[in-house]
Amino acid sequence: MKVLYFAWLKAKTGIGEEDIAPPDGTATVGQLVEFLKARSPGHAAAFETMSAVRVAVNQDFGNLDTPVKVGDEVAFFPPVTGG
Amino acid sequence: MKVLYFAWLKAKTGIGEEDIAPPDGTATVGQLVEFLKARSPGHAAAFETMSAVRVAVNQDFGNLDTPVKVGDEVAFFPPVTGG
Amino acid sequence: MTIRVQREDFDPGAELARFSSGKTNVGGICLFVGLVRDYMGHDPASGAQVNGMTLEHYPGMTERQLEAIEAEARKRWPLDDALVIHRYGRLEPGERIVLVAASSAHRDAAFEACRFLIDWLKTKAPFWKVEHTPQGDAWVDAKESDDAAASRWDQAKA
Amino acid sequence: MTIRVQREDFDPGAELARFSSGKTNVGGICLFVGLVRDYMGHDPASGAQVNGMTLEHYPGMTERQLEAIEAEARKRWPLDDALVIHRYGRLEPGERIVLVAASSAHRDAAFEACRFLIDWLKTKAPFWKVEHTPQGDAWVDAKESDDAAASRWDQAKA
Repeated sequence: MKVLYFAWLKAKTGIGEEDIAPPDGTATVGQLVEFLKARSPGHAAAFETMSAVRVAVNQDFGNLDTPVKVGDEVAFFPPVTGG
Repeated sequence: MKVLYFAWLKAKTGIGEEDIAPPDGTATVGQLVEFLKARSPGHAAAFETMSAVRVAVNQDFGNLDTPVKVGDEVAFFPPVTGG
Repeated sequence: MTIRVQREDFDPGAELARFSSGKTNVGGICLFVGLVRDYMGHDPASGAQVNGMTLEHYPGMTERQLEAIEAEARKRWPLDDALVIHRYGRLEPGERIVLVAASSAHRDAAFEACRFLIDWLKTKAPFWKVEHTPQGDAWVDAKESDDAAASRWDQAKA
Repeated sequence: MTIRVQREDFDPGAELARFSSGKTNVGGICLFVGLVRDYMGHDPASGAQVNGMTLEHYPGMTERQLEAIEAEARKRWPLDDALVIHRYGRLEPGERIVLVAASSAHRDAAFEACRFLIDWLKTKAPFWKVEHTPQGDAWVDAKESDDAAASRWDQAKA
């Protein structure tokens, strides 16, 4: 599974993109986040305030209940501020 | 008093601009229109349907009750269709 | 703040380039260009063919009204700048008739002022269109939809 | 219908000239250009100085979302054409960030589609701004006013 981080989530994790293999039974974004938080203090800091975090699964917006599976591209980022 | 006609009012009167001296007591646009209607069949045709006629006195929109006096510029035209 | 009433064409690209240059305290620019369509009325399928039109105006009053409309826009929104260009004379299908633009620190103000300028202009600036069709010339009737669009802004003021 | 996501600047005048050329069944073109301001927040008087910003984006998803936004606009309004250009990378105050344009037979549709495009883009296209100030870098917070502007269109659809 490819996980991407943007904006201050990238700054906090120190990572733009990582390939991860979450444990069996990781079926939703919420479960994936629990797994990622344990990877480093930076990850924990990035996911500390989930109300400030948005997610896209395979480049479509999702939420904590969105299903994830092997091969998916999951991106975490703050609310967008383009335009 | 200078009287101007635009669009189909100009076509009906056959006149773009005329200098006229309305009789004493012509104090409003409505009274001026009564005087103008009598000047020619073309004028009568132009002013036949007053609901389709708009007026400006000294380049500001007015109505039949707007005062007019010697030296004023009074213009008659249909509702505007610019833009 | 610029008002231009002219017979000759204008270059919308060059106007926008000039209008938008060197602005560092402006968040957004909204611009509208109105063009001559090649059919009458609202529906291209049922509308009769139009070969062109001629725009008559009331020199003097036109500039005066456009200035009043622009001043009203500046009163209602915090504008950085505004631009109105309106042509008169003979125009072919596809030709430009009018350009309005507004710039502001905020996009809401830019959009609303731009739309206000064109809505008011359509009901308050003394221009009249006569369309040239294969069946002859026809003066364009004022549209109720334009009156409705302009009167929205009257209510917004009250 | 054109979508461009690019680092390099664009020429708004040239874009408008190209977008507006050769249209004979179009009544109006509405265009919006968003620029980098030189202060933070909404008020130039109280806002801290901004020396520039960097726009990060999510390549792939950006284009996908912009295409979806444009498709939604075409579904809602009878558009002749639409154009979206969005930059990323380092931008100085006064530089152009984004251009959206819509053309239609009718000015209402052109205005509304143009505003819809920028409103939705601001809440749905994956771009993030970090402002460079004398006090250091600061990620721009999403604005509630932008959410409100975008959600107007959700209600309009329902």
